[in-house]
Amino acid sequence: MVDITERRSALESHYTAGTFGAECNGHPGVMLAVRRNLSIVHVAGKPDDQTFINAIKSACGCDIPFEPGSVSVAGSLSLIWLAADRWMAVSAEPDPGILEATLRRACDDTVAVIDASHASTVLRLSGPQARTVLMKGAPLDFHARTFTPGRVATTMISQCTVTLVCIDQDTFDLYVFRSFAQHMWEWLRDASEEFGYEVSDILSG
Amino acid sequence: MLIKCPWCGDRSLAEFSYQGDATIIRPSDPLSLSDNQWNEYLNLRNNPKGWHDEIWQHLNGCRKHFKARRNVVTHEIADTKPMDGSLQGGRS
Amino acid sequence: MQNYSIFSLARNALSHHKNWTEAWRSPDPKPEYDVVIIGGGGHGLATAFYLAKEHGISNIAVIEKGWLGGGNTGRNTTIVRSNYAIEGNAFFYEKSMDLWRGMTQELNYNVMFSPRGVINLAHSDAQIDDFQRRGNALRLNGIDAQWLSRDDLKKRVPLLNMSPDARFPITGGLEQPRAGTARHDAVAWGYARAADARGVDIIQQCEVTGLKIEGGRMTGVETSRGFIAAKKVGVAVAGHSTQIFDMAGIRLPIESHLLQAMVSEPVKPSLDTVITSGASHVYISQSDKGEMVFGGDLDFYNSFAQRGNYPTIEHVVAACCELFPTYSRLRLMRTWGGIMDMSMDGSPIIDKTTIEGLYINAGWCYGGFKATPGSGWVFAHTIAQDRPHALNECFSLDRFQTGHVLDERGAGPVAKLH
Amino acid sequence: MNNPQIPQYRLPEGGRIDRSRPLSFSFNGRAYVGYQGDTLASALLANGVHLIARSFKYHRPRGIMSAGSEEPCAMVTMRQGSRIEPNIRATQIELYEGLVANSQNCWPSVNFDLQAIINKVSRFLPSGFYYKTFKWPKFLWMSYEKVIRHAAGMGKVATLPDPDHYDHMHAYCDVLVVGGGPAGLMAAKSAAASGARVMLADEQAEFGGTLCGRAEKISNKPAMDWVARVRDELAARPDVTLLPRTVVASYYDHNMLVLNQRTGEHLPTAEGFTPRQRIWKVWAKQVVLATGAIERPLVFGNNDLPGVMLTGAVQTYISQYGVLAGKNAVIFTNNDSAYDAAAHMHDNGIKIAAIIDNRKQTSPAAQKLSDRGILIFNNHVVYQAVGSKHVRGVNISPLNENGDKLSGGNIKIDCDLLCMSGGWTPSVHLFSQARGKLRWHETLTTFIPEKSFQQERSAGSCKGVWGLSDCLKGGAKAGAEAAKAAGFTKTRALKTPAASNHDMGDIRALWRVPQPPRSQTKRFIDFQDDVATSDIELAAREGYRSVELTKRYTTLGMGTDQGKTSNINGLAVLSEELGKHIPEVGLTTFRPPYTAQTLGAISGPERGGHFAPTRRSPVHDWHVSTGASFMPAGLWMRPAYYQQPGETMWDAIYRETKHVRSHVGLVDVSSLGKIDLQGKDSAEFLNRCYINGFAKLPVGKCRYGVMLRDDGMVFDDGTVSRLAENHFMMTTTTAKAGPVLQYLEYLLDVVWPELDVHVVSATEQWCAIAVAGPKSRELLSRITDIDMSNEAFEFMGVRQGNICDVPGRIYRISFSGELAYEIGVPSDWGLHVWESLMTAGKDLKVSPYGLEAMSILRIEKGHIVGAELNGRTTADDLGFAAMISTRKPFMGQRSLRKPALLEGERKQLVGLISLDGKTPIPRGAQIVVNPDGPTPVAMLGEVTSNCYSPHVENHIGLAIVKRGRQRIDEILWATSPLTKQRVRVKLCSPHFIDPQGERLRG
Ligand SMILES: Cc1cc2nc3c(=O)[nH]c(=O)nc-3n(C[C@H](O)[C@H](O)[C@H](O)COP(=O)(O)OP(=O)(O)OC[C@H]3O[C@@H](n4cnc5c(N)ncnc54)[C@H](O)[C@@H]3O)c2cc1C
Ligand SMILES: NC(=O)c1ccc[n+]([C@@H]2O[C@H](COP(=O)([O-])OP(=O)(O)OC[C@H]3O[C@@H](n4cnc5c(N)ncnc54)[C@H](O)[C@@H]3O)[C@@H](O)[C@H]2O)c1
Ligand SMILES: Cc1cc2nc3c(=O)[nH]c(=O)nc-3n(C[C@H](O)[C@H](O)[C@H](O)COP(=O)(O)O)c2cc1C
Ligand SMILES: [Zn+2]
Repeated sequence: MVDITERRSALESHYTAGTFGAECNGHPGVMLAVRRNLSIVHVAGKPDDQTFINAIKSACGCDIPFEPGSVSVAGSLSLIWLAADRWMAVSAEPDPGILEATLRRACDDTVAVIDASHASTVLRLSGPQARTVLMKGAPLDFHARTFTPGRVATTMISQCTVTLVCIDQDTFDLYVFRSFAQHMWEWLRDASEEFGYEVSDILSG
Repeated sequence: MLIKCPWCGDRSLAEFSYQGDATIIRPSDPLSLSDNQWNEYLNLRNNPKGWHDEIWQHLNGCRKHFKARRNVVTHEIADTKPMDGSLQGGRS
Repeated sequence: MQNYSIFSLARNALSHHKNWTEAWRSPDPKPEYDVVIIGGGGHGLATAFYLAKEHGISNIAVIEKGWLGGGNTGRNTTIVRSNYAIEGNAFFYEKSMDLWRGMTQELNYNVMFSPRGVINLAHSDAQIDDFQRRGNALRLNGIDAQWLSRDDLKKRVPLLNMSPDARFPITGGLEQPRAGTARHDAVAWGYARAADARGVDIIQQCEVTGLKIEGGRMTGVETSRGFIAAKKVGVAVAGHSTQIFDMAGIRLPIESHLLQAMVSEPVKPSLDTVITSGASHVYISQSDKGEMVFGGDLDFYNSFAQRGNYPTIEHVVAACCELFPTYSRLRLMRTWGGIMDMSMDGSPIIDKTTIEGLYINAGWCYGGFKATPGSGWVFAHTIAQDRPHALNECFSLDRFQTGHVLDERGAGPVAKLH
Repeated sequence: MNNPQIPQYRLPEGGRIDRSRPLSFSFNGRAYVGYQGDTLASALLANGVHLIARSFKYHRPRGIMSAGSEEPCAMVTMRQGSRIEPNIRATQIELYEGLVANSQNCWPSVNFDLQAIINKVSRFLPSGFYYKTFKWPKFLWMSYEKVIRHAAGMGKVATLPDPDHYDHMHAYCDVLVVGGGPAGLMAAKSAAASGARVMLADEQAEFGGTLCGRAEKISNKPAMDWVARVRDELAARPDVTLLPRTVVASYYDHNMLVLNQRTGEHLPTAEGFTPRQRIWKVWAKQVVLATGAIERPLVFGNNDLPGVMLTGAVQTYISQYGVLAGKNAVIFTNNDSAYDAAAHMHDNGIKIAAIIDNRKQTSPAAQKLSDRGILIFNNHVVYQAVGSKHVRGVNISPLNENGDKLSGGNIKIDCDLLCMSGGWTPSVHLFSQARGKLRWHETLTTFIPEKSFQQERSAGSCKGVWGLSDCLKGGAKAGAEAAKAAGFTKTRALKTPAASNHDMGDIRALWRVPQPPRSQTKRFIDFQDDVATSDIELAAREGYRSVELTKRYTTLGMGTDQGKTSNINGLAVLSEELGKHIPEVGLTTFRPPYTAQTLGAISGPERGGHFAPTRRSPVHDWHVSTGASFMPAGLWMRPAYYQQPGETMWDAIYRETKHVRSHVGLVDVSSLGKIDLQGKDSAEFLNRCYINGFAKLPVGKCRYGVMLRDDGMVFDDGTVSRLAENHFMMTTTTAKAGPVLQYLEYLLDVVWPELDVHVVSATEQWCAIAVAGPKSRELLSRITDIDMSNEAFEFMGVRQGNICDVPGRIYRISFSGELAYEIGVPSDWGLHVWESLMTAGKDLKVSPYGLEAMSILRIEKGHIVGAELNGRTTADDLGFAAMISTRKPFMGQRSLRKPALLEGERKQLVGLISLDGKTPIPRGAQIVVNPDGPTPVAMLGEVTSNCYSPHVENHIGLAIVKRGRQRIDEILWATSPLTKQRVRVKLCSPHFIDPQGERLRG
C-alpha cells in the first residue's frame, strides 16, 4: 500500500490542545502529547541464540539490549527491553508492515515477530513536574539518578499496565494498551492539574 | 512488600501475582497415576508455617514467572530466581 | 452457672458488681479426658458444648494455645447467613441459622445475633441472572431470599450509590432477610461459659505440640503443659489445621492465606443491613458500637502472619467509597488480619480421619463464623457417634479425590480463588 | 463557662501564633476569634471554653486533655453539609477563617445533655452489661438493639458525597525519619549530611516536636531558632523531602510505610487543584523512628472533668499558642517532668496552688519551686477532682505506708486547672507495627523498644530517652547509622549542640489512686470509651483475664485514639488485679493506622469513573454517536443495543436479531481475547491445552476448541486459526482473556519450558467486527480483495488480505448460526473499516447489533457463554464429549476419570422451550418436577440463559439439567419463586436453529 489510510488514535475525539489546570503563568509544570503513527513490533526470541542476536542486529542496526530495563537506539529506531526474552522495536516509520516485514525476514521461525503498532497508545509526558506526575501513579523509583534517560520499566498506573521509557531527564513515553488509553489520558490530566499542564499538538512519530 | 523480580529488580507487591507452591511439579504422565496420586498433585499441599518455595508472576511488569523463597510468617524473602534456577537461603 | 438477666444485673449493681462469679474456670489440665478438642475458637467451644449437651459427654477439655476466641472468631466481619446455592452447603448452613436464632437463650448469654438482612449487590445483567438463580434455589430449599430492585435498594439503603453513572452501576440485590451479624467475641464467651457450666475444662495458654498415635489410634496429645490422654481428639484450629495434621502425617487440601478486616471510627447508625458487592468483593456492615466493619478479598499469598499488606486495604476502602460515596470522609481506625484455612473447593471439611479417634473440622475459608453453631453441632455428633451426621456427609475429606467437591465459586483447586 | 466576666486566657504576647492574622470561627453556633497558628483546641481554651464534648457511653462532660493526636476527649464534628466530618480531635485541627465545629453525641446541647441521665444509672451499665441482659422476650432484641445502636456511635456521617479530592504519591528513599522533634531533626540532618536521600515527616504543621511547646534552649538560644535553622538547611538540600502535616500511619513489610499529608485540610477548602489529603506510599531502605512520647494521665476520681489536663499539654498551650489553660493550677505528678512544667507555668502567670507528688522524698527538682513559695505535698495524692462541668478544686490526701490506701487527713484545694503527669509512654506504635520487640523498663515504668525486626531504629523519647541533649545525640547517631546501613559508608554522627538534659527522676508508679472507703466515684482509664478502673476489675473478676480478653470485654483502647493515653494504665491495673508482673500480662497488638485515616484519601483518585479503568473498543466513539446503550462486560463498555426513535428497548433488540437472520448485521467483538502464538512447538502446545486436536489443523483454517482446567472442568472455549505453519491466533471469551493468557504463560514458563512457543496478547492490536447474516458475503466481497466465494473461502477458513484498503484478516466463523465472518483489522483502522462497511452495505440494509441481540442469536444456536461455563461443568456436561481426543494427553484429562465425573446424575446442557408458547422463561429459574411440592423442592437443574426467540417465535432457554440429554421432550417446570414466575417447559436440543449448520456453510 502506497497510500496509507490514516490511522486514528484512540484519543482522537478526546484530545484538545491548550493549557489547563492550575494557573501557571505560561510555565506549565507538565506537557502532554500523543505520539501517533509509530511502528511497534514485538520480538520474542532466545537470548542465547546467536543467529537471533545477529538477525536483530542486521534488521535494526543496533544490539539487542540484554540488560533488563535498557534501550538500544539506532537512528529513529529504538529497541526496548520488555522481558528476558522479549523486546519491542519502535520506529517512526508510518507503515508498520515495513518494520514487521524487515524483522520477519531477518529472523527464522523460532523467533516471534508480532506487529503491535496498533495495540498501544503512546503518550508523551514532559516538563519539570513530569516525574512528580509519574510518582503519583506508579510504584517505581523515579529519582533522576535512578530512572535515567534510556531506561524502561513496565509497571502499573491507575490499575493499567504501562511501559515507561525515559527519553530525557524531563521527558517520558508511556505505552498504554489502546483500550485503556482514554482512562489513562484522563488520569494523566487529573494528576497534572495541580501543576498546570499543556496539551501540545499531536506529535507524529 | 517489595519483591525482587529476577530481571526487573525490587518492585511493589501490587505488580505481582502469586502462583502457588513451587514444589508441586505437574506429573509428566497423569494417566499413569492412581486416583490417590492425582489427588496428591491436584489438591494436597504442604502449607508449611515458615519458609516456603513459591512461584510468582511479575504480572504488571515483564510477565515472567519466577521462584521465590519466602517466609510466610515474617514475609522475609530470602531469594528469588528464574524458574530454572534452584533456590537457596532462609533458615528452615 | 450464675444466671444472667436484667434482675441479676440490678442485684449486682447494688453490690457494685463485686459478686459476679467467673464466667469460666481456669483449671489445670487433668491427665485424661474422654474427648480433647484442640482449638478454643467458636467451633471448638461449640463442639464441646454440644458434646456435653446433646451427647452426654462432659469429661472434655478444650485446649487453646492463646486466649479464647483469639483466632478467626475474634477477627471476622461477623456476617451470618445461609444463602448458599449448592445443596450440601444449603442444608448445613440452614441448620446453623436455626441454632443462631436460639443461641442467646440457649447459652444464657446475649450474642447479639442481629438478623438485619444481608444484601448481595448485583452490578450487571449477568449477575442478576446469577443471583436470581441462587435466590430461587434458596427459596426452593426453604431458605429465605428476596429480590430487591433498584428502587427497593434506594429506600432500604439510602446512602448507597445508586447512580447509573457509577463505574459498576448497581442493578439490583439479593437479600436474605433473616441473615445478619452477631457479636463475635460473645459467641466464643457464651459457648465457653455454657460449656464450662456443663463441666468442660477450658484450658487456655496451652499449645498442642504433638499427637500421640498408637497402632493407628489416638491416645492423647502432647501440649506445652504436658501430655493429656484422650481416645478422641477433635481438631478445630482453623488457619493452623495443617500444623496439627502434619503431626499425624496427614496432608490436607488446604492452604493458609491471610484475610484482612478493618473498622472505621464509630458513628451514629448509618447502615441498617449488611451490604456485600459481587463486583468488587467487599462487605460492609455497622457494628452495634457504631464502627463500619469492612472486609474484602484475601492477600492472595500463603501466610501465617496475622498481618496483612496495604494493596488489599486500598482496594477494600476504594470499593467502600464507591458503594457509599458519603463514607469518603469517614476515617479508618484499625485494620487487622486472620489466617484462613482455604480449602481447594471453598467448602469445609468435617469428617473422621484415617486415624481412629482423630476428627477434623477445617477448611472454613471466608465463611466459618456463620457456621459456628452448626459446625459444633455436627462435629459433636461426628465425634460422639464416630460417624458424620447426614448434614456433614458431604464435607468428607475424600471428596477431593472422588471429585464430589462443593465448589460454590467454580474456581477449581486453587485455594486463593475461593 | 462562657461567662463574659472571665477574662480572655490569651497571653499578651508569645506563642508561635500570628497575632496579625485573627481568624473568626464558630463552635456550637457561637462566634469566637483565634489566630493563625492556633488549633481549634487552643483557640477554644483562649476563649475560656473547656466543655467540648460528651463521653461515648455515659455522656459525661469532657474537655481538652492534651495538645496532640493522643487526645481522647475533645472530639467534635467539623464543617457542614457535604464536608461534615465526625469525631475530629479539636487538638489536631489547625484554625482557619470561618471554621465551623460542633459538639456531637449530645442533645439538645453539650452544656445540657439529656442523655447525661445515663451517667446517673451507670452502675447498671458496667462493662458487658449487654451480654447479660436484653435476652427476653426474644422478639424484642431487635428493638433493644435499635436503642443501643442509637446511643452508641459518636458523630454523624455525611449524607452527601464528598466534594474533595485526594491524591496518591509513591516514593523511595534511603532514610525515612518519622517525627520532627529534636531527635528526628538531628537524625535527618545527620543522614542527609552523608548524601542519603532523606524524607522527614511530622504530623504537626511545624517541625520541632515537643520543642514547639517548651521554653527550652539550644546553644543558649531559644530552641526553636535551632529548629528553624535545621529545617532550612534540610529544605535546601535537593535530596531531602520535608513533609510537615504528614502523619506516618502504617508500617508494612519490607519497610513500606504509608503517610498521609494534609495538603489542604488546614484551609477553609482545599485551594484550586490541591488535593485535601495526599497519601504517600514510601519504600524506605532505612527508617528512623523519632516519634516522641505521650504523657500518661493519672487515675483518680473524676479525672475526666474538663479542666483536668496533661501537664505537658498545658506547657504546649503556653509556649506554642500563648494560651493559659487555667489561672490557678494544681499539679499532680509521680515524676520530675512536672516540676519543669510548673516553673514554666509559673513564669507565665499561672498560679500554682499546689504540687501534689505521690513520692515520699522531695525531689531535687522540687527545690526551685519551693523556693518560689509553691506548696508541695509529698506522699500525697489527688484522689478526686471536684466540679460538675469544670474542675473547681481537688481533694487530696496523704498515702499510707504501702501507698495503697489513703491515710486520712483530706484537704481540699481550689483550682481551675488540674495538671496530671503519670510519667511518659514512648510512642512505639510504628515500632510495634514493624514487629519490633518491646521490653518493660522498671524504672521508666514503661515499655521501650528492645529489638528491631525491620530495617529501623528508634531515637529520642520514643526510646525512653528524656533529656533534650540525649535526644539530640541519639538522633544524630541514629541518622548516621541509618545512612550507613543504607549504603552510605562515609558517614559519622554529627556533633550536637549544647542543651539541657533533665530527666524524669525516679518515678513512683501509681496506677490507681486509692479512694476513700465506699466511694463509687469513677476513675477513668480509657477516657474515650468510658472505661474506668471498676470495669477492668470486673473483667478480671469474671475471668476475662488475658489482656486481650479484658480489652474486648471492656473496650479498653478500642476507641478512635486506640488507647494512646490509656493502654499502659489499663494494663497496669489489670496486672495488679491479677497479681502479676506487667510484662507477664503483656500488651495488646498495635495495628495500623497510627491515627485514623480518611477513607477517601486511601482510595485516592480511584473514585467514580476511575474506580476501575474503562476499556473501549476502537469503534467506541461511533457507538456513542449513534446513541447505543452500553453495558459493562468486565472492564469493557460494550453496546447493548441501538435504539431508534419510537422503539422500546425490546423492539430494538428484536429488530436487530431479526435483521441479522434476514439481512446483515455488524457487531463489535473487539473485546474478545486474542492471543498470538508463534514458535515451532505451537501446534503441540495447543494440542496439550485443548481437549481436541490442533496438530493437523491446516494453514488457513480455524477450529473451535475447548480448554479444561486440570480438575477436569471447562475453563474456556474459543477458536484457533492457523495463519502459518508455526503461527496461530487464539480467541478467548471476553471474561477469560486475561486468565487464559496468564494460564498459557504459566504453562510455558513453569510446566513445559522446553516448548518453543511465544504467546503475546493481540487483543488490543486487532479491532474485531463480526459480519453476520445471509448478506454478509455480499457485503464483504465489496470491500475486500479476498475471494469470498463459498468454494474459495469455506466455513472455518481464514484469509488475509485487503479490507477497506487496510491489511486485515477474515475468519469465516459464526456465533449466530448465520452465514457469518469475523473481520480483524489493526485497531487504528477499526473505525474506518466499520464506517466503510456501514457505507458499503447501505443498500443491503446493513445494521449494527449489540450484545443483547448477539445473546439471543447465540442462544438460538445453542452456543455457551459464562453462565454455562460456571467452573462446575465438564466438556461432556456441555455436549462436547465427541470432541475429546483419546489420542493425545491434554490438560484436565486425568480428572475425567474421577468417579464424580463419570456419574449418570450429572447435569447436562439442554434447550428449553416455553410450553404454552407465550409465557417467558424466568431468568435464573430452577428446573423442577413440581414447584408446589413439599419443601425442600428437589431441583433437577437450572436455567442458564433465556430469551424470547424471534426465530422460534417462542420463549426459549438453555439449562443444565440432571441427565438432561435423556430427558429431551420431557415437560418440567422452570420456576422462579423469587419473582413469582413459573412456566412449563419442554426440554429439547439446545440447537434451535439450523442444527445441521446449513446456513453457516451456505
Ligand atoms: C478477616 C476475616 C473475616 C471473616 N469474616 C467472616 C464473616 O463475615 N462471616 C463468616 O461466617 N466467617 C467469616 N470469617 C471466617 C471465620 O472467622 C472463621 O471461619 C471462624 O471464625 C473459624 O472459627 P474456628 O473456631 O474454627 O477458628 P478460630 O476462631 O481461629 O479458632 C481456632 C483456635 O485454635 C487455636 N489453635 C491453633 N493451633 C493450636 C494448637 N496447636 N494448640 C492449641 N490451640 C491451637 C487458635 O489459637 C485459635 O484460637 C472471617 C475470617 C477472617 C479472618
Ligand atoms: N523532661 C522529661 O521528662 C521529658 C519527657 C518526655 C519528653 N521530653 C522532651 O521531649 C523531647 C523529645 O524529643 P523527640 O524528638 O524524641 O520527640 P518529640 O516529642 O519532640 O517529637 C516527636 C514528633 O514526632 C511526631 N510524630 C509522632 N508520631 C508520628 C507519626 N506517626 N507520624 C508523624 N509524626 C509523628 C510528633 O508530632 C512530634 O512532633 C525532648 O525535648 C525531651 O527532652 C522530656
Ligand atoms: C466486628 C469487629 C469489630 C471491631 N471493632 C473494633 C473497635 O471498635 N475498636 C478497635 O480498636 N478494634 C476493633 N476491632 C478489632 C480488634 O481490636 C482486633 O484488632 C481484632 O480483634 C484482631 O485482633 P488483634 O488486632 O489483637 O490481632 C473489631 C474487630 C471485629 C472483628
Ligand atoms: Zn519483571
